[in-house]
Amino acid sequence: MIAQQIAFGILAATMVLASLRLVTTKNVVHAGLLLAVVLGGAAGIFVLLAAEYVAVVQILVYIGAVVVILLFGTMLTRARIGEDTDLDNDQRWLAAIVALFMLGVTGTVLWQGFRHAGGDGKVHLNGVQRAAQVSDLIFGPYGIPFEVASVLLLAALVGAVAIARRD
Amino acid sequence: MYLVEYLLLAAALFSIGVYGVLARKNGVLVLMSIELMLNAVNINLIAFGAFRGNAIGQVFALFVIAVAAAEVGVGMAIVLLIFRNRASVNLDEVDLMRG
Amino acid sequence: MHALLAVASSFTGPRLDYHALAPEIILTATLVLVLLADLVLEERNQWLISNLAGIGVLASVIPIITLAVQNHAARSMAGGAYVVDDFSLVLKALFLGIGYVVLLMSTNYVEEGDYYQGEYYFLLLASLLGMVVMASARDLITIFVALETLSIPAYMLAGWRKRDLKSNEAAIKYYLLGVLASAVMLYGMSLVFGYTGSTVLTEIGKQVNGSITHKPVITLGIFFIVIGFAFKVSAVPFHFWAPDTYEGSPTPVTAFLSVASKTAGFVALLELIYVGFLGRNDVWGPMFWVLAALTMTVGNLIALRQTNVVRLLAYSSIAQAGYVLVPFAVAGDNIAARRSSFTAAVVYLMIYAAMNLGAFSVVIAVARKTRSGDISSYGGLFEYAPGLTVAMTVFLFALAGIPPAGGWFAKLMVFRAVLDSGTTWAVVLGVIAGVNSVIALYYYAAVAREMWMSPVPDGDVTPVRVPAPLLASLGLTGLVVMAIGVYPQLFAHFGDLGTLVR
Amino acid sequence: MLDHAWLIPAIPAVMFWLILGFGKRLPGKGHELGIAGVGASFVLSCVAAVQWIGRSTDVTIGEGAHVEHVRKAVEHSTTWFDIGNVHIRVGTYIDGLSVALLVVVGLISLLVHVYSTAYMHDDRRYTHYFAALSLFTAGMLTLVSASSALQMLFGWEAMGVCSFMLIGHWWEEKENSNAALKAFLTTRTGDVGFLIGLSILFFANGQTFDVRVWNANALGGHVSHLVLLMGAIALMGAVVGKSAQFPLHTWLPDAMAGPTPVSALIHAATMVVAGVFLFSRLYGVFFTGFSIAAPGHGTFTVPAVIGGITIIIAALLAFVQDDIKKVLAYSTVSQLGYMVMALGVGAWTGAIFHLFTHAFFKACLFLGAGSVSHSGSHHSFDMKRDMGGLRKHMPITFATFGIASLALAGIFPLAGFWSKDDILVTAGHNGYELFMVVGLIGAFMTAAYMTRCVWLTFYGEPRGAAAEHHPHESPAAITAPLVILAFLSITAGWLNGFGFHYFGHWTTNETLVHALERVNLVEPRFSFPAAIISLAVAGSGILLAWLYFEKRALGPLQDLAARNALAARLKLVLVRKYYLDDLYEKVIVAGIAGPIARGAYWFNQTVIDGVVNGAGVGAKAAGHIVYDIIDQKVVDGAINGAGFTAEEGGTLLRIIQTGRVQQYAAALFGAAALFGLALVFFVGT
Repeated sequence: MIAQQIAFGILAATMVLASLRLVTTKNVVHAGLLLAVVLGGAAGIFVLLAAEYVAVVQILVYIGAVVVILLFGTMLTRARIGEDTDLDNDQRWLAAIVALFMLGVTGTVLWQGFRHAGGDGKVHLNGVQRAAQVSDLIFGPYGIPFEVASVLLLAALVGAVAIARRD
Repeated sequence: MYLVEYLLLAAALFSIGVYGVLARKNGVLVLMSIELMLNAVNINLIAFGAFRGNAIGQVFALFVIAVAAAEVGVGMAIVLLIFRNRASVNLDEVDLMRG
Repeated sequence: MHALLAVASSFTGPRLDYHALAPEIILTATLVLVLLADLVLEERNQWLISNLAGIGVLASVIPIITLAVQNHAARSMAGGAYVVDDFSLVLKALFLGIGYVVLLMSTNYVEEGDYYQGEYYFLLLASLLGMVVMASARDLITIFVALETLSIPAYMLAGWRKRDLKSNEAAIKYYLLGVLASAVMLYGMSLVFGYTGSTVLTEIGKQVNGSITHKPVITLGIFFIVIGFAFKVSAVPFHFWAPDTYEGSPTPVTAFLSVASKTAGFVALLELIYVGFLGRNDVWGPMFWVLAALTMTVGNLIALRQTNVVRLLAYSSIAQAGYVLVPFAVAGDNIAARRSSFTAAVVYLMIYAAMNLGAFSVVIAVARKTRSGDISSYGGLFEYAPGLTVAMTVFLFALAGIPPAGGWFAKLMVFRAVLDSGTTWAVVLGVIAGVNSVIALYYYAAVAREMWMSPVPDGDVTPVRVPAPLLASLGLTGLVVMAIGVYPQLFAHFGDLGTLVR
Repeated sequence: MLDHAWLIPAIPAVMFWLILGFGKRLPGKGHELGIAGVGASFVLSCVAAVQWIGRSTDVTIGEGAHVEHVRKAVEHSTTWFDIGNVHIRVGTYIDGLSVALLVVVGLISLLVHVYSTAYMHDDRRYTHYFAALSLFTAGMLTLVSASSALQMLFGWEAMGVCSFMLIGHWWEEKENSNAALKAFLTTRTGDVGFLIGLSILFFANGQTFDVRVWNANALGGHVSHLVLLMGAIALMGAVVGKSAQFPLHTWLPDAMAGPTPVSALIHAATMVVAGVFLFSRLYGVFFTGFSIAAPGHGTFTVPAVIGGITIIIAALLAFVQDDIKKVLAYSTVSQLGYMVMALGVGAWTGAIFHLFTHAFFKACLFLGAGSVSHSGSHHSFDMKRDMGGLRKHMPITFATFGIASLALAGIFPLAGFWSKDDILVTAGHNGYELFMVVGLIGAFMTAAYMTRCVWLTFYGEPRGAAAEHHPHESPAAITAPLVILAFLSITAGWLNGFGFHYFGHWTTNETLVHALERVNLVEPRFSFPAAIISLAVAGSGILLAWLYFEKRALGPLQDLAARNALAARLKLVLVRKYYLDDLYEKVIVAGIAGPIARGAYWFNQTVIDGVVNGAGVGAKAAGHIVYDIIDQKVVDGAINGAGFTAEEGGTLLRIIQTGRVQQYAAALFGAAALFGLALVFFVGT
């Protein structure tokens, strides 16, 4: 358990630092790579929580596809590779206030609500479901949203091509 | 491992994402910040799922991942569209309509 | 290997009720067909696509009718996550009806503009599918997927005039705020799921109404979820996107967003409130009260200052959403109010759909000649388009709630809900609604005056040629508005859907 | 016919659609259909009236000296729609009141239709005009025959919309369209009261709109007095708006912008009396709500006060008008004041009877004014500039106008005498002496201003258009209605005069008898002393005005306004209509609606953005100071205040720009966090 605690600590610290850097860096390409780090960290968290299937999907879809899309987008929009001074708008401080306020509200509520959740507030992994159960659920009770999601992905694909196509 | 640790991590990521969405002018960076927020939701879902001992959290997270991929694709297309017409991806210049 | 096989053999596929799912299946088949037809058909045969889409939408209504006449008990699938009952049938029919009218409005608009036709209809149908699914969704995941399915195609449709900077702007504003609202909503859903351990609304309802009472987590969860839909229905202060997006989008898409998408948001709210969170009216009661009061007032007051008719209708539809929020605010007060609020919301949505779609049909028809959205360009419309003028007057008066055009009945139902509740707060809200409906009259009447009593701005009185599909959409909506207004019995029963109200 | 009364409003309603659809293809361009429809309605109304009179008085109410035999109202209704378990019904409720109104509306509308064929000849929107007239008539007929208050609202609103179209018929002149909008919006302001009153009474009476039930419950004491008072006050708002009572009377004179026959129809005989009708139809509610049955000397009720004020102020305004139609318009307002006051003092029959007689002579006066402008003054309505001496050229118009004026002034034995006398006597009898005096003052003023009007139009030397263009008598389509109406102005009063009291017997109903029974009020009989007093008052009004104008007598008063500053000031107040319009337009509309709208707009543009930006700028400035201190670059920052360089000044200006999506997003998250905090804090504790 201690090992897991340490792993969580390292992962969490990495993710928070990387994401903080992500929203402040002056280099768009760095931001993309930092995003990959955060998402990879999240995959690690999933493994810690014994959701290894989701972790794999996270790496495949997020890091493999989303980050790549974003990096392609960065290049297509001819962002400067390297330092760029013009990435933030003029409401940085407002943004910081709102974000901190949000964190304050959610953090307090979560702390109060789950500090002692389930008696000791700990996550016990022995009862955790494996990939098979996940697939049973997806193709069972959640079959309808699954099929609908396929239409959604098709629509996003077709629409995005039509929107982004040069004509 | 305490459940609340995961939740606070997620809350922190969500708030950082909020900051990024509000403070970044470059459209691509805004999209990245949105991904941070959605990822925070996923951590919540997986942690709660593990805590509750059922797989619904994981299923929910998979749906979120799929939808997020679609969203980011569409968002990228719209940002590209704007770039093509304006030669810029600065969101604070997009203010033709107001009032 | 054996272990894997063992797992596989233990899997039992979901039992699907194909009759109940037939509307969704037909709609899906249609949208695939539309996509294929777009690939196959030559340029000059592209007009077939809109007809194909229209036929598909109408065909999806058939199973709804057969399901309705069977008078079957509610068909529940996937452990209560997907339910086909009277409520969902009526709402599905409403969505498909709206979809069909929007198709009619789009036909010439898309054909004559420089647009991708096949993709346009494909996305419209995909969005419609999301709405139809939403009407049956009784589960957080299904609601989430349905919401995204109806939203994501709409983001792109808003930007469908690709070379128009305003349309681009409409798309990015709608997209960004939409995604942010759904992120907040998802966060709320994760909290609710975490607290109850379930995503099915009935299950959540049991837990929420039972042991947990005053827990901040569930409060925050409910609130964040509602924000996602408050955005969808453009409730103040989550409305900022709406005027800009409505103005910039292609007009049929604007009609679609302001009616269908908004209705879908309200449908989801009805499901969530009535099935999931009924016991927590201490959370959503005051919230909807504030949202309703703000939405009506801000929407109406800003509408007074508008000079563009689409923007005026945008603010007007914000204000209309405020009236629909009124029953939500009073729904928790007692059982009578709970029932009449439900009826009021459903009936209001149906009537609102007809009158707003009608108003947008006129806007599209007039813009074919004037190429302008300024209210001043409606001057002397009566001179050269008396039919359109009469129709627009009917729709405007319906929106203002003047009998015998349909809107009065919707407002009557809302006031009935308020009076059924009878609490001081409810009555105050009713008074706010009353004052607002007077304010609203001023800007509706201003447009009417422009049409009836101003000179034609450029003196050009050549008649407006209204193509047949647009004429059909005008006729349909006008007929419905007048029919409801004169004989509300036609629609009154659609609101009495006890299935969600316990 | 009493059982099929729904046909009466239905025929003109159908004609509306037929005229819209086929009117333009007909040889007469649509007036055939309109006349046929309204004519049929009128004939059916007369049949209904005959049947009603022939109906046996089989309901006996009261006991002892107060026993009354009344006819049972004929009610037919069917379910209109259900909401939940509540059945809303629609149908007809025909009693003496409805029958009287049906006949009046049918007749006046028919005459106006005939008159319009000549008056509106060659109008560019001739067909639409007749369509609107038909719909308008249908609306009024629906109102008077309705069995449910909700149904009444339909007729009420249909008339509002039609009056909007008809008043603005010649919208090419901005003034006319403004008048139309003003009429529509002003009456709508009162209509809010109607809606609120409907809602209150709907729930107070166990979720029904049935007017019979409302009256019965109100009189039977089944509804609490407070609720009835609230309902009555709300409905009074509707009456005040529609029947142009003080202080919402300002729209009616402006509404003279419509074609003259429309003025006759809308603003003399039908639409404006809709408020009075509502009052008398729901008399039980008002009677109990306003405690009209409170006999005692010096008492007053809200409607009586409103009506009384309206009588006086409108009559005063009629003195300073140069436009003949405006004189008539203010006269209408004043006479409506009589009706409302009468209802307020318990003179139900008097009010209805005055409504009945007033319809004839006021329609005659309006149509006469139209005839003068059509053939005598070359489309001018200005009495001082373009009329005078017309009696020689237009004998029929003059004679009928004169008769109607005398009737309006209340001269024996014409119609107005009987109805006005009835009101005044009842007011005095019921203990409302103050209002009897007000009524007498009003009668004096009425006689005087009508004399002024007749004198300026028909006597003296021809002026302006009356002298330059050759005045002649109008065609038969115009004079025939005038003669008919003049005849009725002479005779209609006898229905309830000379001790006949036919009208009273025909119109009386259960509601009324119950109301009077409960408090021992009796509809008084004709009284000679009172008649002589009111006749003397009216006669002196005519005499004084005549002396003033014809004989140039009363020297000290001649041109007083020109010589005396105080008189001039008072006259200005009247000319400016007590500054009420200024109050509404400049203060209320411009002063409240404008700033509110601007305020909301400003709020949206400035405060929300300003908060966003202000927070941003403020925080940024603060951040700079901190940053500078930490980085020990104090010098730069301190000298430039909060660290504003020129560049940041530019930023400041640019910040004011709006329409930026991320500010919207900030509002979204800010509201989410704030609302969330508030909810967690308030709900969670």
